[in-house]
Amino acid sequence: MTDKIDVQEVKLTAKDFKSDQDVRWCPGCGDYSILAQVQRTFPTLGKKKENFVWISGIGCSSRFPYYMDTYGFHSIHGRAPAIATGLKIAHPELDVWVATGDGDLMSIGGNHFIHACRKNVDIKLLLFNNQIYGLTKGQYSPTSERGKITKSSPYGSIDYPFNPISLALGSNATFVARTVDRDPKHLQQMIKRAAEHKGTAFIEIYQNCVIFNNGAFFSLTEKENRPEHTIVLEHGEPMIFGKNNDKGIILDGFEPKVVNLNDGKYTIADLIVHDEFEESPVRAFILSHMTNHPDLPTPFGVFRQVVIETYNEALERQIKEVTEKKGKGDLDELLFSGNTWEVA
Amino acid sequence: MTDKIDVQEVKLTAKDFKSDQDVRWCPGCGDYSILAQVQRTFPTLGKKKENFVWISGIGCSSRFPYYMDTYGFHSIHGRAPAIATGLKIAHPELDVWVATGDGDLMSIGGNHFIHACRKNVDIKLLLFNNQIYGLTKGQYSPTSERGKITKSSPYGSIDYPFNPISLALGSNATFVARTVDRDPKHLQQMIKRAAEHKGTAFIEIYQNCVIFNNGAFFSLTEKENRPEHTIVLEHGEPMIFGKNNDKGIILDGFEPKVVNLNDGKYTIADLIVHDEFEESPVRAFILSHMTNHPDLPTPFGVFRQVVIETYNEALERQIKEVTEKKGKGDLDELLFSGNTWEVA
Amino acid sequence: MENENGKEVKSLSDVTVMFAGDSGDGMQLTGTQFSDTTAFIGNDLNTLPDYPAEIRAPAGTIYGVSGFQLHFSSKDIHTPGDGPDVLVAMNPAALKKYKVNLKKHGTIIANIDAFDKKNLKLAKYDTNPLEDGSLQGYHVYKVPITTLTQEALKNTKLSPKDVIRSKNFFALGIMYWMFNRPLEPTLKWINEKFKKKHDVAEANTIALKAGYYYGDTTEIFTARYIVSPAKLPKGTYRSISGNEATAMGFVAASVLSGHQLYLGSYPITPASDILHHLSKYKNFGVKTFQAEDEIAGICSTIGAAFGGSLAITTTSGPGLALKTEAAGLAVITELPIVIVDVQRGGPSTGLPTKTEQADLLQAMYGRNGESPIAVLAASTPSNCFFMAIEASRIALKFMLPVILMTDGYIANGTEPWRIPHESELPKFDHELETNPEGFQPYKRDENLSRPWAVPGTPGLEHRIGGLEKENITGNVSYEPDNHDLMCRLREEKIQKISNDIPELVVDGDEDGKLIVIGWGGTEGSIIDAVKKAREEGFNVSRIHLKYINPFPKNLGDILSKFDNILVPEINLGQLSKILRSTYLVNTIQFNKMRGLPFKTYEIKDKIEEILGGSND
Amino acid sequence: MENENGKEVKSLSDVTVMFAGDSGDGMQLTGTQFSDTTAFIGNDLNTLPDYPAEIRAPAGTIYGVSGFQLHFSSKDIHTPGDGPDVLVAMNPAALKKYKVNLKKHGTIIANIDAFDKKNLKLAKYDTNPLEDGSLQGYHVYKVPITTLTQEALKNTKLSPKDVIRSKNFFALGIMYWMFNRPLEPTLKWINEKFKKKHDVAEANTIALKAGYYYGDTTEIFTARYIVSPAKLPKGTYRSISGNEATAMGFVAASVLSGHQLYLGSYPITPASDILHHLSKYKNFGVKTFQAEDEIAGICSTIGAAFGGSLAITTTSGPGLALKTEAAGLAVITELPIVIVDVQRGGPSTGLPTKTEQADLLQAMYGRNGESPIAVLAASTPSNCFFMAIEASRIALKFMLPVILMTDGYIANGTEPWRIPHESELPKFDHELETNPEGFQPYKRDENLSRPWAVPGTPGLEHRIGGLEKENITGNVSYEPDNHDLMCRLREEKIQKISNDIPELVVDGDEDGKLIVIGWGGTEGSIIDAVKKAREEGFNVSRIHLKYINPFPKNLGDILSKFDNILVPEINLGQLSKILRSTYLVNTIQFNKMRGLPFKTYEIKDKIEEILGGSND
Ligand SMILES: Cc1ncc(C[n+]2csc(CCOP(=O)(O)OP(=O)(O)O)c2C)c(N)n1
Ligand SMILES: Cc1ncc(C[n+]2csc(CCOP(=O)(O)OP(=O)(O)O)c2C)c(N)n1
Ligand code: SF4
Ligand code: SF4
Ligand SMILES: [Mg+2]
Ligand SMILES: [Mg+2]
Repeated sequence: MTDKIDVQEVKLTAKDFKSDQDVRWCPGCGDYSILAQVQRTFPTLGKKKENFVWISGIGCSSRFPYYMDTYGFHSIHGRAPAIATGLKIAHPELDVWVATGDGDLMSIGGNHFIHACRKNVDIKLLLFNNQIYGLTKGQYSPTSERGKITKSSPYGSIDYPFNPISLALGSNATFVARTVDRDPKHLQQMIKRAAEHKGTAFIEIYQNCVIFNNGAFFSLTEKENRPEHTIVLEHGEPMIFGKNNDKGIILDGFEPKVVNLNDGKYTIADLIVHDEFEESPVRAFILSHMTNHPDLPTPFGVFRQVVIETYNEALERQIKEVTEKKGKGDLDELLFSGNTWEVA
Repeated sequence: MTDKIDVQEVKLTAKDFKSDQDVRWCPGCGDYSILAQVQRTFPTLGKKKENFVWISGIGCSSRFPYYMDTYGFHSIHGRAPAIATGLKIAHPELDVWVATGDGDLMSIGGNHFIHACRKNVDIKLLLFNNQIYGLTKGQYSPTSERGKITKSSPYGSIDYPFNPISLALGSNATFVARTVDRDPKHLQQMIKRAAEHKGTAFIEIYQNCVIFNNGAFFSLTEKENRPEHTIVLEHGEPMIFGKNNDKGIILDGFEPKVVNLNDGKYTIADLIVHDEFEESPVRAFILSHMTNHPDLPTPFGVFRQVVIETYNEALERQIKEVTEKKGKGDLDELLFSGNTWEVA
Repeated sequence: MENENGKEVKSLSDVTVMFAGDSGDGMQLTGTQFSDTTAFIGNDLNTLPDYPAEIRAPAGTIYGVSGFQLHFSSKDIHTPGDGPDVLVAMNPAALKKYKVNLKKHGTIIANIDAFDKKNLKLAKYDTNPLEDGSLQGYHVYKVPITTLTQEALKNTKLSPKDVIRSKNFFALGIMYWMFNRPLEPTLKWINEKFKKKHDVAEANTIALKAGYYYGDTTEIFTARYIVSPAKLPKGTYRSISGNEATAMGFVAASVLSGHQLYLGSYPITPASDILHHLSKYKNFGVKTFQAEDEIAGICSTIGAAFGGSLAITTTSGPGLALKTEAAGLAVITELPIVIVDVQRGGPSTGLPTKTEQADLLQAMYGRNGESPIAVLAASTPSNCFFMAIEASRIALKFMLPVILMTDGYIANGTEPWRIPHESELPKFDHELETNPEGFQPYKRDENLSRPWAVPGTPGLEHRIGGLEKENITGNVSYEPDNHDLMCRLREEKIQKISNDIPELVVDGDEDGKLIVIGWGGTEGSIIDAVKKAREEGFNVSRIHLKYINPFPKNLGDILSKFDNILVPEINLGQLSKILRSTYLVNTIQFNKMRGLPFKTYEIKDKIEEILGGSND
Repeated sequence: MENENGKEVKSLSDVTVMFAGDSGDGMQLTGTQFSDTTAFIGNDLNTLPDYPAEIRAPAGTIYGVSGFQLHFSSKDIHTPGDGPDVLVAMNPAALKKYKVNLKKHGTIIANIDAFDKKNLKLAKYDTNPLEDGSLQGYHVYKVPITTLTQEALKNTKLSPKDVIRSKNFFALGIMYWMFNRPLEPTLKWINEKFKKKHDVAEANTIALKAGYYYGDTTEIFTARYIVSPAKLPKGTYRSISGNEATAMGFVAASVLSGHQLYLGSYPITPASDILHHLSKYKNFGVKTFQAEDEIAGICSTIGAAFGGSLAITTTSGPGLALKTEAAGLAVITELPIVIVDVQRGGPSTGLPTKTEQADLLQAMYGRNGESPIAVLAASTPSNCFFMAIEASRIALKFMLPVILMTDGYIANGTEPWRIPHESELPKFDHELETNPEGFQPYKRDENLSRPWAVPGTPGLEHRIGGLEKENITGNVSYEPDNHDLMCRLREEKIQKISNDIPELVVDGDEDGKLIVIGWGGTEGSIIDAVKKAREEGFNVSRIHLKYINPFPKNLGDILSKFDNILVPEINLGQLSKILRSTYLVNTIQFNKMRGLPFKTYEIKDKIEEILGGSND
């Protein structure tokens, strides 16, 4: 990444990233934490402030750009990845970030999402997943659990939810991670990791909507549940979890399985050692299917990070190659090319 | 499926499914074979002719409905799954089929595709994947290989392609299969399997475009290549392939690997036994990543089939439940409900 | 003027009150209760909710204020009132935001407990307006509503936070006392609503009564008011909002037509409530599909219509923009769908919670090619019910897509509605095709309507699509003359509808110096403005358009008989454009784009300006 | 009339030829070669390709016919000709399809080899038209083109199939002989094109020459023709199609403005060629992005414009429909983008390969809310170049989205173009904002244009978006008066453009009985029709609109000076609607929707009808 770092003369602080606009989320909304962690992390990235751009769609989460003292664009519903893609391709020197919601990215914006992943444009997608449509006052979203009772599903929704991590992996995303609003440190880590990735970086952030879906993630975030119901992925580390670090994950054929490290049957050496950088996405896909599984802990952390040429790099390379071969374009030459004739 | 079968008095034949319209594809186009196999398979399904509906978007492939003597709808680009969804939900007695192309379904229609998979609406999606935009005369598509030179990528495309099977699995599709225009029998089998599946059924059909992408699949379809470069998935069977059936696939950690059955190290018992019906999609996902892999054969057949309640079933169930509980709706009762008062 | 309990009782014919407070203060609920009770005792009424785009903006800020304006009367009224006579301000921001509209000598009931330093600052007040004399000329009642509520509830088991949440019922109680309304309807509602939360029910009951008794006993209120029932036509009434009426109208259309109702929709303010309402009516066989986006919403609707459903899709402006390509598909395939556009402030995301009428040209022309569509517009909350039925009836009879326009104001506003019986509703006359004999997909009847032959019908297998169709056979055709013919037929079919809709009836003289013509949700303001102008001696007539494409047959005739045509619109002159090009008549535009319905006086002043000759 | 080689040589001023055959017969290529050569020798010319929607419809069918019509002259001409003087029919279907347009006593060159039973049946001929006398009155030349080609190529190494593929060059050779054109340009082209396929190059060369010599030596052709060079302005010329000109126009605009060109697009007929051309110009720094759909196309364009690119998106009607929501975002964020709409037949998928002008109202009004956009329209293939520059210039100067309309006819049609030098091109005057001092995102200059402050510029960090903006500060604002103001400012800004575009110049008298007013791609037909009508003594004037929103300032004035206003359009009267509502003038509509450009005589007849008084 060093080629991109251009140390600022004045060191930036979180405050430099706070805009003059009043934050208008509901008191207690998980979005506050995400904003705070971004504002804390950005000064540590060693990048120029004026090169940051935040792009969002529509939704509570999409108000995000107003609160960041960077360039920002609060666009239309679902289209932020497409706008970000154009901006990044056209102006690769910029650091382009997208703030989006589960309706914005997974419902109306689904196509742009999977295509951004596929194309590996160097943009960062932060999904504020509260499993509900917040701004429109509480309809179920494509990540809501089946059976959810909401305004538009008074008898329980009959939709099966997406697993955003699986969908990203099915679209060949090169960086896929998950974190949660209530774990500021982990959130900061993931933001930093995404910032450092070259290529489309996707972070699913579990975010609590206090008004319309309060407690959706309490089984994963509250102290008493967390150790038994979640596992933190760490590259090169065996997959251990549990209050007493006494449980681990092994691969049983195609499926992950929980084993007890105390009953003498298994040792740490039997466990899956996490590998973020594996080229094939199949490991990450298997881990993604541990999400909300009745018998398995839900993983947090980086599921996958691989480095391949980004779309914007490829484009710049091609422009360079063609220009080297053909010479820099000359307008007169272009206009007068082909079959011409003179009239005297 | 028995509840749906309603044997026709007159037995149908392939001819009954041929419309009076001249077929207008280029001579030699792979679409002809797909049409023929559908027309051959449909009479064997034991369903009522008038209940079949073909819906398509725009593209060469999307001309399909005109040639079937069923109800048909040649709609707009990318939207066939959404139209099919509405039709099936509203009228679950119909057999709703979609004919679509790699531009139609994977590019502009990507969102409707992943949502149809997720929602498990009982519609059948046949993707005519020729890895090119045919109708618009040859631009690369989201399934074209990187580096492809086309009208819109004169210096080689810089897009990475989708793996449609992986994308379908990442969207939780309940039936996912692959076949090819040049293997009529296998194609018929897959059509039949899709027809019998309750839920969204997705078949990727490799289809040769003689004009703009001739030979895209020759390495998989031509006699000399086929046995070594492809493997046919059969439920309950070990994964064997090769001209002499002397190669097999084992799972090495997270990754499939080719082994030689003749060198004494491995026997058939070591091989992966294919299981179409496994609940978790991870096995199917692993197999999908064997596609176009330099060291692995490309799989054909059913990657996955699981049966869960379809969207349309759930909706009918819910209507029934609510009606049982509340009684059949009465208009006057509805209008006069709530706070009313009399003016005399 | 009577006396009761030592207080003066004044009789009024017409009052506007505004409940305003923080988003979390429950003002929408309070307003709704007041209006239900008011309807119940027989006043005519009209409401205007006004809430922020944020879900819960930070407490105390001006942009976090939520207001509910309500106009009630012993006469026939049609607007939520130009400005409140009484403003209930639960905090300084509410006072700041709505004082501008308060009528001269109006009344302010302020919750002084909320007028602390912090809140004053959030509301951008340098000094306390309750004390700095800036409210001189108004009747200001400073009531410690929070404290009084706490006091009243001190013996309940609720948490202090929950206690405070009951303060809106205290305020409501005061207003019930002031305007002589019965408590029973609200008490009944509380008991039903909080059936399972007994504590809350009890607290709200106590708070409501405490407010009422406070009005009765305290010294500060010197007068109370009586607004007698309005003389409304006989019948059973309910209060209804436009969105609810729209939803019920489609259910009625489904019952009347015998076609299952299908809704494919994607949530969007201010249209979502139609989806919410319809998803409750599963026992009517109504199928609602929350689609992945607006395009899937309309496309699934087209699929359902192809299959024989009464199929509709609901949205607002940005969603309508997304549906245009598919709407064109419905045009060329001549399938019956209804698209409901609940208009809001634009362009783009614009002012999502505010009202506007600026989607008319988009509805008329926003599709590629010559792609005519029938356009209807509802004019009041309850009129949405009838227009939903009309839109359905026309779509099915003429086999074409219909756009029904409403707007945020009538969608969220409420009015009393005399409930019609099934027998009073429009009749549907159209049939499904079932006969294979001589069947041709694009054979037309006398209305130019093609047969509706739905999948599942033996022998009618056929193909439709977005490529130009040969007339009669429906085969794909690139024939130049056929295309010209089909483009004209599609347009002509729209014009045929004019045989099937009522002619306009002029309100006022049939010729003269000035006619005011409006469309959609401005009807209330125009009616009242014209009435007032007439009362002041101005000779002005009025018509209102609910059918816009096609226009009623006699529109041109009517317009030709007036010297001046005033077209008030909440846009920059969209209907005006269409009138000018259709009839080559000059129009006087009157346009405000403030996210708000017209005030009666604005239109009345304009009328006077024209007829007073000062602007000719 | 001279004599040469025993054959008569006639001089003509004006000829239309049509090459027609199966999709696989290479007619587009043949036509292009003929037109390049014809341009090269100095005729004025105009072409109209006409190909099926299918890629390769089954051989021999009528819907599989591909035609290329070409009009050339020693005078200034503007249309592809009303109908051919000479029809080259490579098979019966080609004859069937185009005979209807053939001029009286016209010439048919038919490849009799293709007139076998099977082909006759496919073309729906009961008897062979070459033999049944039905072509009486035409000059019919029956040439066994296939056999002769096979004969000529019998010594080459090509497969029989490939040999047959050269037959179009044989036909071309005949035509070169007949119209006295040199072979060299085509020979040169063959050698370049098939550099790597030597066999093919050789075969085509032989076939071309064989055809030429066949004309020269055979007995059947009795005459050949000379069409002398036209008197065109001095300069260097090339032949250019509208799509190519559009692409080059944007490259020019990029060079002139100093902004990198960005194109976000999704392929669609007939616009795809602009994408194809621009993707070649990587060495101009042009970035093309083939998006996943039209919405991503325009959204990525908006992103690029936010970043400081000259950003454009290209599409046709259905794609424009999909872009409307995002276009509204560009309106409210006041970002400079250009949307090119190459119109085709609608509604819906309609007639994708045919021309039409029916997207005008969609371009003007097809967005939610009051969402005004600047609309320009190119009138000829080469005019696309200038209008692309103009669209870019206006977008950047006024900071707003511009729609540039072309159509399938001018996009695919070609004409000779005098190539301008850089110095002759329009100047760009706008600047990027870089100064943080006093910077406000929505502070406006005298054109009401806001500053273009792009990410990467230190100190100008700011946020824009789709919610209503406060004027000057650009903060989100729900203020009623601000919204009203902003809606009016956005409209006013469009009107400001009229100070920056040329006034209209009337072709003909400045007042009188009749003025013909057109827009976009109909200019050629109208020029020729008006010219012919004048030659026949009718006094008729003409103006043509290339700027539609806003109109040129003097349009109203001009219209007011004529008794009759004739508006020919390939739609049902869209410009007419706008003129009527804007100027309250009566218009005479003249509308054909046949997927084809107007024929000169159609408009001329209409002029005569009006001025002859038969229709008043
Ligand atoms: C084209 C369009 N369709 C619909 C809407 C209405 N809308 C605004 S936000 C939203 C969904 C919000 O949900 P999510 O993306 O999860 O964001 P959250 O509010 O939960 O953060 C919807 C449906 C819109 N603004 N534009
Ligand atoms: C809204 C819209 N955008 C673009 C097009 C142009 N278009 C028609 S078909 C097509 C892609 C065809 O490719 P594919 O789906 O792979 O089908 P194929 O022709 O290869 O069978 C495109 C871009 C269109 N008709 N409508
Ligand atoms: S509604 Fe939910 S997501 Fe939106 S601001 Fe409030 S708490 Fe946050
Ligand atoms: S262009 Fe390709 S896909 Fe289309 S009909 Fe021809 S061969 Fe088939
Ligand atoms: Mg959400
Ligand atoms: Mg394809």
